Amino acid sequence: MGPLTWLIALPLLGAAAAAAVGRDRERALRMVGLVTSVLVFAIAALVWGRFAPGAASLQFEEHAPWVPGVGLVYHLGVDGLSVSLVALTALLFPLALGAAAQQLAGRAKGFVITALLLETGMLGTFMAQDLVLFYVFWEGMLIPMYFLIALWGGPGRAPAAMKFLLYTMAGSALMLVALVAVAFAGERIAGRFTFDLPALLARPLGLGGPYESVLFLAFTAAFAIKMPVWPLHTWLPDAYAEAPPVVTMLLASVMAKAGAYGLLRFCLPLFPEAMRAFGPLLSVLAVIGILYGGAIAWAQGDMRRLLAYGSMSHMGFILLGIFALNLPALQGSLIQMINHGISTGALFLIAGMLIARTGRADTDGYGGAGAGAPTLAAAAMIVALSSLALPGTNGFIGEFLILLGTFQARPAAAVLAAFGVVAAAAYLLAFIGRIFHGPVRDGLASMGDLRREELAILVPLIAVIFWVGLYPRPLLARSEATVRALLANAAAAQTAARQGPHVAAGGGTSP
Amino acid sequence: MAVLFGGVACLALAGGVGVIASRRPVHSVLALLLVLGSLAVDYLLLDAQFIAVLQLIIYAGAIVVLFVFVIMLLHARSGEVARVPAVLPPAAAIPVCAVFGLMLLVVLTGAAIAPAAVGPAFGTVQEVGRALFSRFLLPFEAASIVLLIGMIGAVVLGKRLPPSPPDAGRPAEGPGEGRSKRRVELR
Amino acid sequence: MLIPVLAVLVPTLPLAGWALNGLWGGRFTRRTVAIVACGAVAAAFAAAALLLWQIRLAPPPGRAPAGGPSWIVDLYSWIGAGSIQVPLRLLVDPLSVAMALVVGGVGLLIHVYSVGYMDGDPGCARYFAYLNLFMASMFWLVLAGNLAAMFIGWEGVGLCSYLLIAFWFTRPAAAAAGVKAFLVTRLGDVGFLLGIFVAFGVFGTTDFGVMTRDAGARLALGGGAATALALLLFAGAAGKSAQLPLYVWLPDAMEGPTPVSALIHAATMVTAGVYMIVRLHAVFLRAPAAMDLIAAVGAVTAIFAAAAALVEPDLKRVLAYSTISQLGYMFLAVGVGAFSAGIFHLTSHAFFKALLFLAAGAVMHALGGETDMRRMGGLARRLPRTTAAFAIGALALAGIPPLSGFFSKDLILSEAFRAQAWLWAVGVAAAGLTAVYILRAFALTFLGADLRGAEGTAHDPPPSMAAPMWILAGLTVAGGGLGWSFTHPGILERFLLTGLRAGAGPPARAGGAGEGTLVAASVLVAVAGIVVGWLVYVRRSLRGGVPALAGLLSHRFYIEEAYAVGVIGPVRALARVAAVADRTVTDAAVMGLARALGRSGQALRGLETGYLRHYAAFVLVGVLLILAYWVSR
Amino acid sequence: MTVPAPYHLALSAVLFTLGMVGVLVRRSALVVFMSIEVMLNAVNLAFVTFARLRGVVDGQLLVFFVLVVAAVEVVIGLAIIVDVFRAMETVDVDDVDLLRG
Repeated sequence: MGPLTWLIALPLLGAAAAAAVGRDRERALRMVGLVTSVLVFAIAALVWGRFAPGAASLQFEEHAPWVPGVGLVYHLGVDGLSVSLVALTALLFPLALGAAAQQLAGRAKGFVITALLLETGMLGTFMAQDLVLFYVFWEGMLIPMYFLIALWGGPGRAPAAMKFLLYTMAGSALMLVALVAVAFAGERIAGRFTFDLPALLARPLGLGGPYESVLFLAFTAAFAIKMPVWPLHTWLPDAYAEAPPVVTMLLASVMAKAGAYGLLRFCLPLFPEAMRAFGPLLSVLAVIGILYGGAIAWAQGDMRRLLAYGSMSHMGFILLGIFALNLPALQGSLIQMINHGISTGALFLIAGMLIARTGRADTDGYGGAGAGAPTLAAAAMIVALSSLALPGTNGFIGEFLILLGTFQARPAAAVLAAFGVVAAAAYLLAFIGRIFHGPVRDGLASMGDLRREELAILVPLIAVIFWVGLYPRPLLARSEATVRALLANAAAAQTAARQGPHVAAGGGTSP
Repeated sequence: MAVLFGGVACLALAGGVGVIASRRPVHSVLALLLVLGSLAVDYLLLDAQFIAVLQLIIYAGAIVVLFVFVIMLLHARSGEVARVPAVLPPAAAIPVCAVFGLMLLVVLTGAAIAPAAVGPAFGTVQEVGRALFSRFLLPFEAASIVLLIGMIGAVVLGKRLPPSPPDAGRPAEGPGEGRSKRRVELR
Repeated sequence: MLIPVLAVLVPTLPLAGWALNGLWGGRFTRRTVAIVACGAVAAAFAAAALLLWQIRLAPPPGRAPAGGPSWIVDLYSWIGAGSIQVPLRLLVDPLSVAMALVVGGVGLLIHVYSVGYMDGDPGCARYFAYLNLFMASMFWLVLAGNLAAMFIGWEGVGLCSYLLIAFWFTRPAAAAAGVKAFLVTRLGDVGFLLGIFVAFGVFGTTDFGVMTRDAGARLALGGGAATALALLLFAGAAGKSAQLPLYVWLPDAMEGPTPVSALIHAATMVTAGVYMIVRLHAVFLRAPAAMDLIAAVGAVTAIFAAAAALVEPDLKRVLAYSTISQLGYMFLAVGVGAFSAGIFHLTSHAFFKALLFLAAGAVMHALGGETDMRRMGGLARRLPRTTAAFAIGALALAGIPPLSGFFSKDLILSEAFRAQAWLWAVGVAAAGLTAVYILRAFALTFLGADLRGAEGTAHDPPPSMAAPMWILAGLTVAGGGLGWSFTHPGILERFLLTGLRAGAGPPARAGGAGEGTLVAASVLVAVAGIVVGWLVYVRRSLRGGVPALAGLLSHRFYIEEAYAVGVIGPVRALARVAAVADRTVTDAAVMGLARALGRSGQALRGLETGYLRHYAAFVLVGVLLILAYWVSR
Repeated sequence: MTVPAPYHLALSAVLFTLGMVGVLVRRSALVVFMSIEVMLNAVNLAFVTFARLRGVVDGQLLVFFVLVVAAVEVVIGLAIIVDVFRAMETVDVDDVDLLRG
């Protein structure tokens, strides 16, 4: 029972405890939720702290036979890619539960239980090293999220939740098929039918050619829907707008990262050849996502839709960085995943606080709120600046590295994407301007400023924004070794592929 | 011998036609009895004495009798009103079945091989019994359980009071609507 | 050892001021807020002065490659990803110290001035916090040791400019102007960012020392990389210093409080572009084509802005256009390679333009915020001292000797003359226009009938505002000494030279007969401008100016409208169309698929007729197919 | 084994086809049922014929089990038919369409 299994088990125990508590005792339920998620964060922080930055291999590994017959193994592990994402997830949940006062008012019990199940799913997704275990947690995330949207959402929640569920499941169905195909390919090479990723990667699969492309596309479809990537994003505005802001925060900050993480964890090591071949196509989609998302965000009335398209635009940067396939870009993508999680999470929290105060989600109904709530305005400004990548905040580190790496790989894409930074400034300042600036609308002057508990939620996020912005070394150091190994393997596998699959002696080292 | 088979074949075919063509169910049952009998004789031709006897006892004896009982119970009139056009109207069904029959014929006869030499005790009750209780012991036990279930099922179905006629649930249909319900008074 | 500490102190002191005022400003009394703010900047200025003293004394640690004495102070390794290592680095050398002094000095004066100017405003804690944050960013920009670190300051000042322009955010015009300023400068910053990437590509690092030293080796003269790098960096500079394509935000930036305009939009931020080009002069010299473009843009901007200022009714906007025009001169100077002349003009411009803005502020303060010159006049009698200050600034701007404006502008013109004649011609013409518009402003505001005699409350500003103005006036007068250029290179030039020359650019002074005529020509033009201005605006005798030209000018060649129609309109429409398209096209594709699946489900339902015989028939068909397969095999 | 096997098999095929026609055409459940019995017997005949051809008694045993199953089937089938009759007073297969899709 290593720390990672505790990370998965604890939320489940919390959910069980919450189930035991009576429906009406909201304070107790909320306490259970908070205590559990804070404990989980403690463990995650411990894991993050004691993670040895230099090592590229998996750490805190845990093995246990699951279904030996079919080659399934309960294999958890954390490496450079996932340790920070686990910490991010664990950080955001207590904040989400803390900020979910409005949702907890009526059906606290259901909310706490579903949220904790969601946390298990998310943490599991980042820690699973077995393909099927990953798939189980990947789907495990969907169901609680569906209920969170469908039961606690806004007016149009039912169709939005259904659309979100079916769209994502369609993608992951493709992935399931591809998972099995990979296992068979692994068996052909290694002789043992297994879903365990490190075992599969011990020797290059030598897929090559159209077969690898098909598998790659199946995986990428699932991840692209999740991120989301431009043409597959239509579920995003509805789901983000209809879900309660706290849930949207989790959806945007963590689940979107599962898609990007999947690309790095599965597509890069398993299909290096296809990764390189489809690079240009996906870079084009990423750039479209950046500019298109930014433009639409600017034209949105509803603040949640504005932030939703904005989030899509940021995910475009991460995708661009991934497919630049060089060290700075990948490092940039990884750190941008954390940054985007923090800044978009905070933005949605603030949107939630605004909607809680005035009940209006449409930005036209606002104006001059800065007078009534200066602290809220200041917090919103700082988070918006982090989101539009102002140097000195965390957003800049990610975007700088991504654009730098992409410039080395694809200068044209980098130049176009760089204008995405202007688009980000446009829609974020529009967001701040419409709500906090301009003549003070009626009723907004009396809008209460940030209460203490709300401040307690935003302050940690703002602290992280400046900490990562000014001193990103610890985050970058943790992921560098793994990224370097991944790129080395991808390059080695590619050279091996070029000389014919069987020539490569012994294949690359395990990541 | 060939003549005997010819006769058996004709009787069987006549019976078959009789089952499907006769207007009153009672005639069908009799035709069925005829088919069973002729087949029993045919089994003898094929050295399957035990099966022939079995056929007579179980099929002819039990099953046909059951049919007679049910027909008696139901007094079902054979007049059927052709209300709903069948997927395969009789005119179309026969040629299709004919084609099917030809194909079946070709397949079966194609598979025929030279008859193997067989000892005198082949098909006798002793040999079949020995085989039944040696190699086929498990299926035999299974068969007994199936029979048991069959009996329980019949008892349960028989005793249960049928639900009230489902007309109540059906939407009110105007007079002359296609499917009028024919009432058969149970005398 | 003192130098690294001082270097770090200069930007961090105002940062501390920002933190103090920002977090606890609400609880401080007005006096404490002012003391904290001005104290922080004063301390920073003192530190900069100490740095200057240290540089002159302490021998540099081994001949620094860039020629003059320079010290590199590394705080810590900021971004590191494989081969890309970006430390937070400060560079202390004559150029950066000079700039720090100018920024610190003018900044301090304007902080003191702001105390008086903003005393009625409830949000003055927030104001001083932002102002301190701006000073911190500007110091950081000036002292940065590599392009990436400079970018922090670069966008930091952009942010503060946005915050301060939109300080009175309840006024929609101010909020919109702030956003406009931030977005336009951000557009330029994209060029700067791309320039950084090219620099990484070429040099592997963006450290100024390395770039200056290896420029010769790494960049082919006039080669693609050099030109691209130069132009991209110039794009960033053009955005920040409001040069021709990206100047539209500066006139609107006057919505902010006047001290802000004085500090940010006259003396410091807008000059960041010039400083950056001078700092990377070695790189720019490797791209002569880019240099020519810069010079051309500078010249055209100078004359265009001067023309626009001629018809501008609002006093502050006149000064804004004047700033754009003078910045054009600075870019002209660096464009022709006269880097030290650029810096000299930057310095002198900082003094007299800040003075002009502060005087305008005093006028506004006296007239309750009125800036439209058409409703002003005859203030000379009631605001004697402000009038005098404005006059000094105006004369310096016009380029009348012995004020500093004359020397710096003349230096640029003579350098321009040696480069290309037409540049000199445009420069002189712009100088003439400058004299005319500044005199027009002076006349409309201070001379003529006292239109607002009724109120009579106008009075000279309190000492806390007057003192900084007089200090600036003194600096404007004495500033000339810095660049006394007739016979030997000026003090500033010699001081900077050690940091700059290092084998780049032509020798300092050609001297000789040609010099005299140039100087005479520029003085003549300035005086002529004043006379023309006097006749047109004071004596109303010379009804000059072709109405059509005036119409065209008043609309600034319809550039503003061209932008609105050509750029912003289509982008906004595209965004709206994309929003609708996103909902209809891509969404419809997905929902359509879902509906199609639904409909096909319905169709299949028809098969379940409920009739036994239909099912039997289906079974028959199935068996038929199997048999057919069996037979055909 | 004087009569050549194909004849028996031919008889079995024709009988099977007749039974199928009965199932497809007739409306009365009872007749359908009997037709099924005819088909079963045709199959039995084929089994016995092949048993004889191969000289292996297992074929006949299969017939034995077919008989058992047929018996149970008839019992249950008729019980259902009786039940349906009592419920809907009809034996007509077309009326029994509650399970329509």
